[in-house]
Amino acid sequence: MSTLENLGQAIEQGDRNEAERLTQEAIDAGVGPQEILDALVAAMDEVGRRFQANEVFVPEMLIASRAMKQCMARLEPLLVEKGIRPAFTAVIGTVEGDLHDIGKNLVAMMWRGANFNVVDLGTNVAADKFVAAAREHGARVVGLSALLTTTMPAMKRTVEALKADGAIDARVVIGGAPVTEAFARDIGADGFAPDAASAVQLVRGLVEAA
Amino acid sequence: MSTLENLGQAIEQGDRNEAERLTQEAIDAGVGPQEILDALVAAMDEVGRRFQANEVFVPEMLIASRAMKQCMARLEPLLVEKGIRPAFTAVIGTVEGDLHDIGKNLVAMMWRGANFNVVDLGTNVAADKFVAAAREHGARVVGLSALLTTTMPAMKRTVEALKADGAIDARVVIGGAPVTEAFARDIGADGFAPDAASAVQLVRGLVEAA
Amino acid sequence: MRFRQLAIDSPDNLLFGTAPRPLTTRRGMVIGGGTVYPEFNFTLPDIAIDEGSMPAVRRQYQQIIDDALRRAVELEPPGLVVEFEMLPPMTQQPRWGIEITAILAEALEQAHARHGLPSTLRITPNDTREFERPARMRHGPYWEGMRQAFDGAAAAGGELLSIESVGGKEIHDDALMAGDLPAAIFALCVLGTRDMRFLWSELADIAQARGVHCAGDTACGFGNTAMVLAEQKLVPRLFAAVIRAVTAVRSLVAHECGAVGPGKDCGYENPILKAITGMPMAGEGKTAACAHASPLGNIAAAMCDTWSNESVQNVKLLGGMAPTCYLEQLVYDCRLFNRAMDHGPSAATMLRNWLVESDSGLDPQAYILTPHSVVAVARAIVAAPDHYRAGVAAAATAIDLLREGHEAGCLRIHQRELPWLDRMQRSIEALPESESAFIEQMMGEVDTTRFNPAEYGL
Amino acid sequence: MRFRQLAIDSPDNLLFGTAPRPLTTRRGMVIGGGTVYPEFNFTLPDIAIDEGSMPAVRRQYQQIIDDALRRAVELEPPGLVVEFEMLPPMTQQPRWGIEITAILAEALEQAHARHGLPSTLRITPNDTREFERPARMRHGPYWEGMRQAFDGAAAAGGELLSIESVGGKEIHDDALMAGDLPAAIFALCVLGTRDMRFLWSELADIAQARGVHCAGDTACGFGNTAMVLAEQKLVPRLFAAVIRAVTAVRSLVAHECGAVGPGKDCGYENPILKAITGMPMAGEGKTAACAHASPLGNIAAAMCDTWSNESVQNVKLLGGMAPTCYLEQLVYDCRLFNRAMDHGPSAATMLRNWLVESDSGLDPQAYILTPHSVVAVARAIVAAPDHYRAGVAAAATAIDLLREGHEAGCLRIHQRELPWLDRMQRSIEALPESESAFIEQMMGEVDTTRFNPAEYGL
Ligand SMILES: [Zn+2]
Ligand SMILES: [Zn+2]
Ligand SMILES: [Zn+2]
Repeated sequence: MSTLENLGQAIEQGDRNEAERLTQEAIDAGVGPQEILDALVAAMDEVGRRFQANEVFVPEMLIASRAMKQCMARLEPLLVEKGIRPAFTAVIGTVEGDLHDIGKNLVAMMWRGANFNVVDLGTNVAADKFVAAAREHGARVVGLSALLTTTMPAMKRTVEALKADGAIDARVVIGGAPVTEAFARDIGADGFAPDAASAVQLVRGLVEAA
Repeated sequence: MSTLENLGQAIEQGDRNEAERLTQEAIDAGVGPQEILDALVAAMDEVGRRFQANEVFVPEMLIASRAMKQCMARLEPLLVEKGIRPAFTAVIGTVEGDLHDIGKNLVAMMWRGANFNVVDLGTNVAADKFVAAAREHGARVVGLSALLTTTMPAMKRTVEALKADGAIDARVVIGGAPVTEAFARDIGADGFAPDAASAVQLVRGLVEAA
Repeated sequence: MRFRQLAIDSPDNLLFGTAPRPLTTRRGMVIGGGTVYPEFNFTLPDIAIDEGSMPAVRRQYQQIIDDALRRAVELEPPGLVVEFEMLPPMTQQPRWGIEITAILAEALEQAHARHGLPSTLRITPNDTREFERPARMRHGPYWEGMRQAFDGAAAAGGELLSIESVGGKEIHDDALMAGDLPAAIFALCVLGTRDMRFLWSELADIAQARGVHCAGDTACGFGNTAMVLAEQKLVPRLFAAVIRAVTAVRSLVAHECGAVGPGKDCGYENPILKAITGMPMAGEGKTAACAHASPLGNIAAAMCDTWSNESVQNVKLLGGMAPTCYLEQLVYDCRLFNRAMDHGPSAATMLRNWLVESDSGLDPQAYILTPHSVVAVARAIVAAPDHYRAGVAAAATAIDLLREGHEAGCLRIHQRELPWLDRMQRSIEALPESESAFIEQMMGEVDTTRFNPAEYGL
Repeated sequence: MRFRQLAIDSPDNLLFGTAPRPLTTRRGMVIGGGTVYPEFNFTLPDIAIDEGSMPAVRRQYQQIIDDALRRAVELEPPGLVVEFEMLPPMTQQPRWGIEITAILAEALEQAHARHGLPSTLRITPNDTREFERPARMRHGPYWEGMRQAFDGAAAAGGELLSIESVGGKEIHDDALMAGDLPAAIFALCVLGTRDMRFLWSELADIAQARGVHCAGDTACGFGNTAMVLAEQKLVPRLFAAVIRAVTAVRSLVAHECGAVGPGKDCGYENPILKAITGMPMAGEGKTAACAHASPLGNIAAAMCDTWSNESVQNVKLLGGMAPTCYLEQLVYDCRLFNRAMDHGPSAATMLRNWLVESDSGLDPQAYILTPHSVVAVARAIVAAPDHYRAGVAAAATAIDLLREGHEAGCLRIHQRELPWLDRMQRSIEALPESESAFIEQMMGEVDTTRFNPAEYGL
């Protein structure tokens, strides 16, 4: 097996020290940083697939994600050097009045695994904070989370504010227990993910289509 | 007790032969037909009150209603002679796609007891049939009934058709299990009765206000 | 009268999950064979059904069944009965009803193949004949649509045929409002039984041709209308209770024509049919509160073989889509019944008794469904020479039972209802002995503009 | 640790409707005194709550309670617990929460005066302190709003004070996602217990001043979050089961500070608290499917004293408004429990056992709630010297129980979860003996930017 194959396996198994070592080994062997990055993302995709197939739990995925993060710390200087940057920036947060962060954190983790630049605004985020962050970071994607039915109106307000701002060119995606596809359509969101795992494909599809 | 008081009691007890006899007695004694009619309506109002207070069941009310009908047969020629007519005409029916008639029949019975001229179109009545009947009879009130949630759209269509017709000046009232006040407002109906008993007061109020 | 004696002649032997003549389905569920199965029901939210909305309608049903089966696989019921109760446009345009049957059947097939979940599909087209008045009961486009819906849905994967047939309802509605017991008996046991014989003979032919089962009918439009009117305090509960007993005569005809159960969920007369036929029966009670309130929430479970939620729209609750929420409740209800049964019949009978005692003293309609009452009414029915006399006997027995229950202090009856016991009794004591004399009498009393006697073979 | 021995030390004596220290309410309900009462819950449909919508919000609650009480009067439960669980804006603007409390209290008062329906009102303001991060737990406007909401609602007719408090949740959420049992114990038994002691001492003062009762808390945000994550297959069920056992240590603190029950509905740890304290407890299971799915549908009823539907929005179902539909289901569930109890404790215990057997073999979270497991975990807790050691002991006992249950063939555990038994055991075996050493260790591991130790008295 090649170093990159081994690296992929180390990520999948969440063995962060081994993954870091193999990253360095690949760098030292002159493998291009983009190629190494691709291997990391592919490994995280595989973890995501297993997760979606109920073969692994979040804790295992979290460990893989931490291993990737450790590898990225090694890789980042080289990526910067070559001018390789994440494909795009995604802003994420739980809407105003809602404090639930687990679903939001899970999506953020999976987006990072797919190498999106993720700006996490936390919970109970007002519409204008979403707008400001989307402008500031030139976000291509904004993800809104809500777990309370009572905060669905806040979700609607936030989508409207984002769509009304001419300086923002972002797909707005929503998710959370009370959210349905029909609700997403009603409030003018661009996409809806029924669970965290599908949020990656959703965003990839939307950004490619854009 | 006066003849009219006795007549009222006979109606309330559903004793139709006694009621008919007392009607004739009142006529013979020279009591005015409007006065007799008022006594009958007052008695039916009292029956309606007892019904609403759960003191009597529909069968008892039905018997009272039949007794009134028998009295009206005696009274009608005199009313015609004096040019006394029912206050107004109400058209009633169950909307298209819906075959339930019990609630509708109950409302029709109570309206007749209040001496409205009731035109009953039956069940499964298309919007254009309501419109045609409302025009033909110069209805001041149209009552729509629906028991199926699936026929609520038909109710909406019917209200719209009635409201769109410039030749019709009728208050449209709706009722039936799936119907709510909010739905009535949404579809532009003029009133909503949660049960048959309150349909009389509803219509009296609407027509007076008009 | 095909059934001349009781299949279950002791109240002790009337028990949920247990029928002397159980039904084995294609995927090996044995209904009435010692297990109570959840019977899952659902319907559309408020959307119109027409050519334009059919894609959305299909999506709705697909979502409902996918979501519910995902949860069913997790909860692992011993088997699942799914009822597809059509909405009238789906029977009038049978291809719509058949299409949706196929969607559901396919989902059940996959859940069985992938996850080993046994299931069976009950299909319930509508009795659309009442869409014209007076109705043509035995020919015309409505009847043709019904035939096609049954035949096509049976071919598309429906295994159990059911219907809420309405022959006689055009007279029965007025009888209810008037509190007129003889007219109700005429509607149920003269008109209703004649129509049932026609209808269920036709369905038996379809079932045989398609290799599926006639399951059963329900007097929903009669007995449950009375129950709802009683809940709304429009008619006396005593009257509704007696009507319930009489409806059994009508619903029994399905089984006389070959239906093998399970009788349909909303047929609260089912325990009486079970005592007579020994066939398994569906039931619905508290877990059908989504569809209607009732005074029979627990007692309805006491003798059921499948346990249903009757109907719930596909709307979102906090916990998920309402159909899936109700499926979960059914599964847990059934687990309880089945765990009690694991401990043997006497344990299960204890649970049955608590379910009965829960409701039987509080409402005449519940009292008529105690095992003791059920067997008494059933016995009166099978002893009668014809359906008319069976109806009168059922009513008379019910009145006696209610009177005795009240006098023994086992049944509470509201003061203002009490006179109805005598009133109902007088009304049937005056009836003639022979059906032909009864028909002649009633034809002079009921509103004969509402139906065409020839359509009922009169 | 105030409780040093068990109030109920035999699994045989853990039974629904029966608590050694029952609670008598103002209108004479005796909770835990031989009757299971329905505990009715409801919430708004999807509408914003602000000054402009408050008239509509008031109307909603008025409609909900009027409609439900109309049906309750018909169904005649022996008594009714009504829970008003506020929505966050109603705690932040306490006058809104207090206003609605008054609406509900007035409706209950009228139903009692006119129809003799006994009832009591549980009020559950929100723990809004988490609206700022890191949270101020013991001062600031959020805490002030909570205090006012409790005090005002107690004055306005609330008789039972409850809350779903969240101290420690800022650490626990991450611990759940990471499957990190020591961090969860730190969140629950170091941070959570300290916050509970502060919070429930304050509530005890309010309760005393207002002449009402502290009822209890729930580790909803901890144990039920774990359960939901397990249902979504995000974390192992074994992990959620062990978390449940540990949550009891935290929720117990309410009772150490004077709460007398009934513990709050969604506290599935309640049976453990009941064994320890002897106080009555609320439960919710299958009839709370409107709020969430669970593997505990029946077993959750086995030891409850009130039976709740957790929460349902005021939306229309075919049978009526959803809250009223659910009330009906609760009433029938309770009738069954109470009829079994009419036949004496051994009959009731049979029903309890069937409820337990229904679920206990299928899911570790259910297995932890069998009477046997409950007493074992409760015993481990009261034997521990402090809350930290109690948390570790609860976890260790739970792991042992699950392992034994699996080995004895009484509990099914999914293959891919099995390694978690050893993994969890190793993680707690490595923990230090003293709480101070544990705190020092954990402060080096958890994300300390998320909370302010001083707010927890650390
Ligand atoms: Zn039905
Ligand atoms: Zn909770
Ligand atoms: Zn609650």
